[in-house]
Amino acid sequence: MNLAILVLLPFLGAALPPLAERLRAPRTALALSAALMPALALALLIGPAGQVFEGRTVQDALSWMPSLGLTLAFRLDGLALLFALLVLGIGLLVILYARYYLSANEKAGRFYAFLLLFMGAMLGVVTSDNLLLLVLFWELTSLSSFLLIGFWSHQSAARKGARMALTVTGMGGLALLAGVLLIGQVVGSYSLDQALASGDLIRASRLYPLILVLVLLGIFTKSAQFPFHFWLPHAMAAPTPVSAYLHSATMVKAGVFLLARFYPMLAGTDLWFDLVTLAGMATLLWGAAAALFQHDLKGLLAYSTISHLGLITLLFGLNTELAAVAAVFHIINHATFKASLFMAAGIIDHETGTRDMRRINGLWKYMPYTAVLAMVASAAMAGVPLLNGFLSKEMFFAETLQSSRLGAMSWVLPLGATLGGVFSVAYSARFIHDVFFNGEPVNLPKFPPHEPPRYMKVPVEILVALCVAVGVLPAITVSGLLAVAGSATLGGELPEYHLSIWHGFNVPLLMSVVALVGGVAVYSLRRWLYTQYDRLPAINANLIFEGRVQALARAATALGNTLRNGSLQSYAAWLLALVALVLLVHLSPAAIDGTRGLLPLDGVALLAGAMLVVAALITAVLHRHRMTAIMSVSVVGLVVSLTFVRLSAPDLALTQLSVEVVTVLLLMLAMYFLPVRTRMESGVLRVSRDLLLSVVIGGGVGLMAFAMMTSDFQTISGYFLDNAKPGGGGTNVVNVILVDFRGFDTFGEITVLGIAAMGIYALLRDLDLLSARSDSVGRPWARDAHPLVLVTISRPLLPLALLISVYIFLRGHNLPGGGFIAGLITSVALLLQYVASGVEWVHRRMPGDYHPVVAVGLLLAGVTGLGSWFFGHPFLTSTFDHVHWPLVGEFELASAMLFDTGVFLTVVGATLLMLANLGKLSLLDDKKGGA
Amino acid sequence: MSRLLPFPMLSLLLWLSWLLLNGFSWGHGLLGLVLAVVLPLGTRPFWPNVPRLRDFPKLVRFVLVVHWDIITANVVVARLILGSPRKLRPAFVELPLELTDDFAITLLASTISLTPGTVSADVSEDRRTLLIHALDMDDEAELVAQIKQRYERPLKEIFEC
Amino acid sequence: MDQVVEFLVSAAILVGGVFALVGSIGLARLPDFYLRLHGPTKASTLGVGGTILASLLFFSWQERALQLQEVLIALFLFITAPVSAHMLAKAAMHRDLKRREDTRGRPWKQ
Amino acid sequence: MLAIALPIGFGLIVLALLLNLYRLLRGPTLPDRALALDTMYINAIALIVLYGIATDGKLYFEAGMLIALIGFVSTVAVAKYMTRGDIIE
Amino acid sequence: MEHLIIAPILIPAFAGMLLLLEVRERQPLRRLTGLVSALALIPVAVGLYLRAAGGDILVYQLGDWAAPFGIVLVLDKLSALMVLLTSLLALPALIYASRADDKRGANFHALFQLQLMGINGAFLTGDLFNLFVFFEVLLIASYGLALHGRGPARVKAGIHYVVLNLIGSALFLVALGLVYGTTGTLNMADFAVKVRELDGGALELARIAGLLMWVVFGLKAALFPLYFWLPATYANATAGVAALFAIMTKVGVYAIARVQGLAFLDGPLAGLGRDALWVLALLTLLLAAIGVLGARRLGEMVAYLVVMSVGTLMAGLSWGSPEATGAMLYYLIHSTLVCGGLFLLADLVARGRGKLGDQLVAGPAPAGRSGLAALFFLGAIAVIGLPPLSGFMGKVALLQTVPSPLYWLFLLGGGLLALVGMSRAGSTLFWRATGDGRARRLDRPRLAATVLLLSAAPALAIWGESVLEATVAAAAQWAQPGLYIEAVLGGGA
Amino acid sequence: MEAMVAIMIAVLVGTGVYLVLRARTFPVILGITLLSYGVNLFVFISGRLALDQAPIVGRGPATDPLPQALVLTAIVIGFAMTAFLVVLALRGQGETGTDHVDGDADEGGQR
Repeated sequence: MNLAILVLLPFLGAALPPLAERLRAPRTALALSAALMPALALALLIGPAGQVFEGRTVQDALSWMPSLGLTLAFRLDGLALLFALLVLGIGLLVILYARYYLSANEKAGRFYAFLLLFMGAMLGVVTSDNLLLLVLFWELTSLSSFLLIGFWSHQSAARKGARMALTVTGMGGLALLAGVLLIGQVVGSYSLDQALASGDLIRASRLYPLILVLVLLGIFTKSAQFPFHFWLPHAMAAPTPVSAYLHSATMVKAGVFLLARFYPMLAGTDLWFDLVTLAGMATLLWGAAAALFQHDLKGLLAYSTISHLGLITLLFGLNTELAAVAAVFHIINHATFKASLFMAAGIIDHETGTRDMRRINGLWKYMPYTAVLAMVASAAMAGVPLLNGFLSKEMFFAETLQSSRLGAMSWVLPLGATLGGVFSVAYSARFIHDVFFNGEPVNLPKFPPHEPPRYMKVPVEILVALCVAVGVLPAITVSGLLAVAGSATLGGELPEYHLSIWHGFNVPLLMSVVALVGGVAVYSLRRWLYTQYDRLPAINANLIFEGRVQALARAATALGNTLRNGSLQSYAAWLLALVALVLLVHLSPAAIDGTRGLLPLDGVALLAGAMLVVAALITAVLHRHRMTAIMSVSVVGLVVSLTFVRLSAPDLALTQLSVEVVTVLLLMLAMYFLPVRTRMESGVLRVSRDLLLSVVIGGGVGLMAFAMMTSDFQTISGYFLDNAKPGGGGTNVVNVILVDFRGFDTFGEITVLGIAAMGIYALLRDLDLLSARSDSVGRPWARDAHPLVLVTISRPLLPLALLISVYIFLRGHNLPGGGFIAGLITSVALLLQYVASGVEWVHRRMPGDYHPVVAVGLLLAGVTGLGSWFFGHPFLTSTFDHVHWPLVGEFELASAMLFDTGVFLTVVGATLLMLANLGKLSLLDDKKGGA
Repeated sequence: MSRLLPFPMLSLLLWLSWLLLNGFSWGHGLLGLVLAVVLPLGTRPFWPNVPRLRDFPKLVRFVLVVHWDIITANVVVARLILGSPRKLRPAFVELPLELTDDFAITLLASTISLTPGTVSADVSEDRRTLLIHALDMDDEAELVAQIKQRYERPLKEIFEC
Repeated sequence: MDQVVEFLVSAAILVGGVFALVGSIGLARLPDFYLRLHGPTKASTLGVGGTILASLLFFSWQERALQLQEVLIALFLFITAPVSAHMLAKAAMHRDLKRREDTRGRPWKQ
Repeated sequence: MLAIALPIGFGLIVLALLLNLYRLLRGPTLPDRALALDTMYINAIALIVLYGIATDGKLYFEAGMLIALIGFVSTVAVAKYMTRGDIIE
Repeated sequence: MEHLIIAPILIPAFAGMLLLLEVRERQPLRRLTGLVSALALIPVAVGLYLRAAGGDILVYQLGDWAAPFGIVLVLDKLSALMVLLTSLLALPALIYASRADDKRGANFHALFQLQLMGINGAFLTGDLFNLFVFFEVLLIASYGLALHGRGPARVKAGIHYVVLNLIGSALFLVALGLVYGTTGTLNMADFAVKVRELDGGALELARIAGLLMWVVFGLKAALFPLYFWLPATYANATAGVAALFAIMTKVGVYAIARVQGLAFLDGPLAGLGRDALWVLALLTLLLAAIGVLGARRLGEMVAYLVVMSVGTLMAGLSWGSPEATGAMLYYLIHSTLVCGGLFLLADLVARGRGKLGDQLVAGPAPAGRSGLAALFFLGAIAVIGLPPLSGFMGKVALLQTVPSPLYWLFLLGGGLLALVGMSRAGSTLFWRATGDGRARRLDRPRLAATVLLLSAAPALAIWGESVLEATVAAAAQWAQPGLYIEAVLGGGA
Repeated sequence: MEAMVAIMIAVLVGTGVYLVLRARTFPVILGITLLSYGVNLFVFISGRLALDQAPIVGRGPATDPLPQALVLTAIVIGFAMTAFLVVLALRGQGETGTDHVDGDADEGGQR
């Protein structure tokens, strides 16, 4: 029998109800469709259950992510079986109950789907044989319970309750994950089997305290242990079937399940005792006391649940085998009576329209049958003899007496236990007395209440019957299950214990009596207690939690806004500061090797350098006078070009010069729409910060440059010099590198140019810009748009420039020049036509859309590159040959030329696409102005 | 002829430039020729009014005269610049134009700017007057006459008649 | 190197340099914009001309063949330099820049 | 002789460039600065040509030619901006 | 010669060029071209991955010039994986954008294709300067795409994005200058060899070169304190573009991994800047988680999630072990696809809410609420790292391989903050709805694209082992730079 | 000579950095331009300085051609980027009414 299928069934089943709902199935059919898979699973459980009762552990594993240690391994031992039965059994009852609970206009399909998801997750938790798988299902229970609690999402309380539950249990889940990973580290495997067998190893590990704390965090949050209990009462915003399910048999039980599961692994140390017992005791008392003061029926049950979970936790904490068995037993008992109580509460809510116990009174008269059921269940909760709660509580009292870990303080445990019992009796009494007696109902929304539909009571009846059966005949009903579950928990032999109603007169019985009597007494003092309680400041965990979260979110927003303050200046400063830091830390004057001889400095270079420095500084200082700044930048560009001339880089000089012209045109175009001056707006502090950054980075880069220039190095450049002519067919090595050796760079680079042009075109489309109506000194613009001299000179200049372009282009392969520079010259010549004669004039004479030019250029370059494929060479492999033409003589034909033509066209197309469209902007503006 | 060579002068200029750039060889001669034909044709639309060259020798003479003027006047201007600026007698002069062709006017304006001591500052909208700024002017009439005689007349003869 | 050629080249260089400098001095010291406009457009053209002449001579002699490429620089400069002067003059007039008080005639409104 | 003339030539032209820079700095008006820049371009041509002589190579001739051919376009653009604001209309 | 290697660059390149040629703005034709190209990339990428998975490192010598002289493309498992991831992300993103968003500005499809070209080029190239070029290709295209559409917020974010990246490009050039100036080469493999032989001043400069590269790549990857541009840029970008951008930060991560794996795993500069990256990554993780919590718009939240994933990844990478890198790569695949899907989802939600858009305030429920809510739930679970989806697997893998308490704390704590943030967001958007919004139906192709991306989360969980094995294998290969160097410098394929 | 070039680079990078940190798009554009100059020179000098050794085959000693090719590429890319930034600045002006880099409409319409 495949356990994986068993776990899978509810998940599969989750698909059915929405499907049925879509098919407009009646409510009963919907419920049946939901119940189908869990019922099947329950039936399938019978087989393996038999094996378990024979003392075997059924295991089953599928591989999933072995590298992570995550396998789909399942095991069914006694403990798992017990929980599987609870999960499936109570789950089925809840489905039946929900059939009647949910009103016709609610999305029952979705509800069942969520419920089944949750059921599957829960089933997964209890049957996992792999620690990671366990965590996986564990988190799934949090997630699906989030959906269930928030089912009535239109209610604020439901949303907040769901979020709170998710946050708290999610946090626990993360801690558990960390704990489990550490266990895996210690054990060397995530197999539960191995981990259970490695208890000693784990306890001896250095990591043990950390593991324990992390795992307990997971457990305590899940099973609502103090101080993480606060989410549970707010989860009551869920529909009652959900509460009945989550808070009796499943969700919160996952925590205590894990206590049981990990018991062999982690228990037995003093640390375990201290942490678990303390938390359990605190929870037990706090929950019990708080339950008494709840006026909300479900609130009372919620706190009682917390209290009982504390009880179970406390038992596990005691570190004795008997206590662990008692804990397991109480898990069963609590599941039965608490589920039935929630259902009863739901019925009452359903029939009266309220859950406020101050209004619900005297229901005995109206719904006696339900009253009986509820009273029996409450009695079980209170630990009244002949009911199941009594048995486990007895064992609990007995175990608290056994512990001696606290030494002289050991009496605290039984005292606390008794006190918890007192409160437990008191609130149980309240549940019975307040609701069913205590006069007449007060102002009920629905009046008169009556018994619920027949089948709505069935689940309650079954559960109550179980309470009684176990309470009266424990040996027959539950002992077998308890035995296998207990032994599975302990991971070995069971201690000797007796499940019987009568153990003779002993201290635990005395404690029970005290609890009963005391509880009744406390209940009779309730009015006084309530008034005392009301004087206490009201604490609404929901508000506090939500407030905290909101405050946190606000703080997060604030912190985010502080860092990400929307100021480019600060972002850039961060970036540059990082660079400055790198330079300050790692750059030292020692970087200067000085292995290379220096070149002599001549006066021309010195003065030119000084010019550059002055011009750059002018730009920085006078940048607010924008036109001046543009001109000083031009000077910088000019000197840089001259530097290239001086330092043996003719190609660069040519490129720099022509780019310079285009850039100035660009800036002048932009200036028409931008303010002419920049306002003074940086404070002294900011200016000094920026100056500091500039000095550090500028100085650092300069120092590095000097260090580099003055040291020798080995380079690959010799290869280029040697192979340019024989391999690339050109003598201008720079050009051969550009179109051949590193033609791919160039291909990328012209693509950049093309994309920039496209992007600019896109940016300029339907751009609304206000152009200046007058110049910076406030004068209206001159009338003469197209000065005669300029227009006339520009005409012959076009063919001349084209001629030069051809010249520069053709010689590029062998001498400085090439496609780029030629392209830029052509662009400038064409732009001059624009400047001289205007966009409209030019566009009457040539097509104005340069997209195809860019495209053709890029395609030409690309296709040239592709061409080499046909000769079996990689992309961009060049070929060249010398052709002898009659008359003309030797003529070199190189595929690189074709590539360079692509470059040329792209440059022309892109430059014009950018600038001509920028020029058109004002045209739009004029038309707008004229209209 | 005019369809193939709309601007013979331009074509010549292009061809010569090509040869200047590349040095003379048969191959470049041919290539230059091709360019000299193709480029003007390609840029034909940008030149709506074709200036007609009437007298080539006169053009050559004109060019030589201008060059001579540039050299001589440069010395004069250098002295003016290095001397005391107070002595300068700057003036704006309006030169009535006889030329009507745009190209010719532009050429005149350029010539005036190129030759020392004068800069053509503007052409009136009706293209009848040229505004000239002179660095140091004795007599307005003399300057106008000199320009007209030395530059405008030859240009008129070269391009118009 | 032939003494005569070297002399001529040197002379051309010096002439070019001097005129370039004179033009720039004019630009630097003349009192108003319209006057300054004369400096560069005149002297600098000859300044460049001188160096170009030097270059022509030098390379022609060096290669033992007429090297006239540099003429193109002069050609282009002669075509373009007046345009920039013209345009700048128009800009100055548009801005109504101060001119020396004793300037005769008036600039045109733009 | 050339060995003396060349440095002097360089010196004269660099001096000219510095004077241009002075004018660019001084202004006082925008056309002044533009003019200074234009002059710088022209002087740069002279510098490049001289450099060609000095290094006995013609590799840099194109740079000079380029300035002569298209350098004025930026000046024109600046001038046009000053008169019309919109340089391409 | 294996021409397929260059196909991931050339296919989108040619598609982009053809799109440029199409001047009549026939949108259907443009969409078709773009989609065909994006579709074609997938089998190509799969084919390449299968080739690389064989274990050989394939080298494509552009122009038939051998490394280190020419530029080479190198296909190893890591680069093949990244290319495959890109192609898987691109198609849904493009489908989504092709519904209507592509008409909100010019040249969308061409920019999109060229962006893909740039990304693939950056992944494949084996040359540092070529990497710079492809960075510029992908950046300039991303500028165009980020600004696609209109609106002041987009432009403002765009200016920040562009300026910072321009500074970044300048820094990259400085680094490249240092690289060449000290080792005399640009080929990554050759650089890796030569950098090991440096000493003295050259070594010092090479160290700075490496650190500057980290800064530049960190800017692309959006590490603290360099991520500030990202939330606004991504949140304001068109949905399909934002989805594609999910891979952009990973380019930075990849670049660091690539250079580090080749040059700085051992030798005199072993572990260069690793400590700093580690600290910055953790800070990124934490601050981004806080950002998720504090986000006021869903798009912004997802953008912060992207940053968070970067912190997670960088920390994993800077831990330095091949195992951690393998886990990191798995997480990278997961976070890229899921974040991409969430960007689309955010847009779907915004569309259904009218003027409110994706602001996290109560408003009308978006059209198709329950479906969107389910998707959101799924995506949130995945991205936070809750089971049973890919995020959980990725986190577990990272936690297992990076046994640092600090990392655990930050990763798990960050997950918790994200959980709180996302549950608030989801409950505000889908639960606190004040009545149903406009009755417009969800656009099916858009929904399909979103689902396609988000389905990565379950898919990566179900077939997690295969993926993890693949990433671990890629990391193992990555950790042996000798293989790469041998393949590139030893004659090539 | 080396020191001079190093100083040039330092000043260009320094002024570029300073301007990039200004609050208006225009100085930022200038800053990027200056920064590019400086950085291009930096890459250029990574091939070391050489006088009169243009990398043309057959003309005697030649300097390292590779950095020159790289810088050429960088110049063109830099131009493309600058152009984009300029137009983006215009777009910013158009959409936010100010040329502040953060689009803060502090003085919308100021001209």
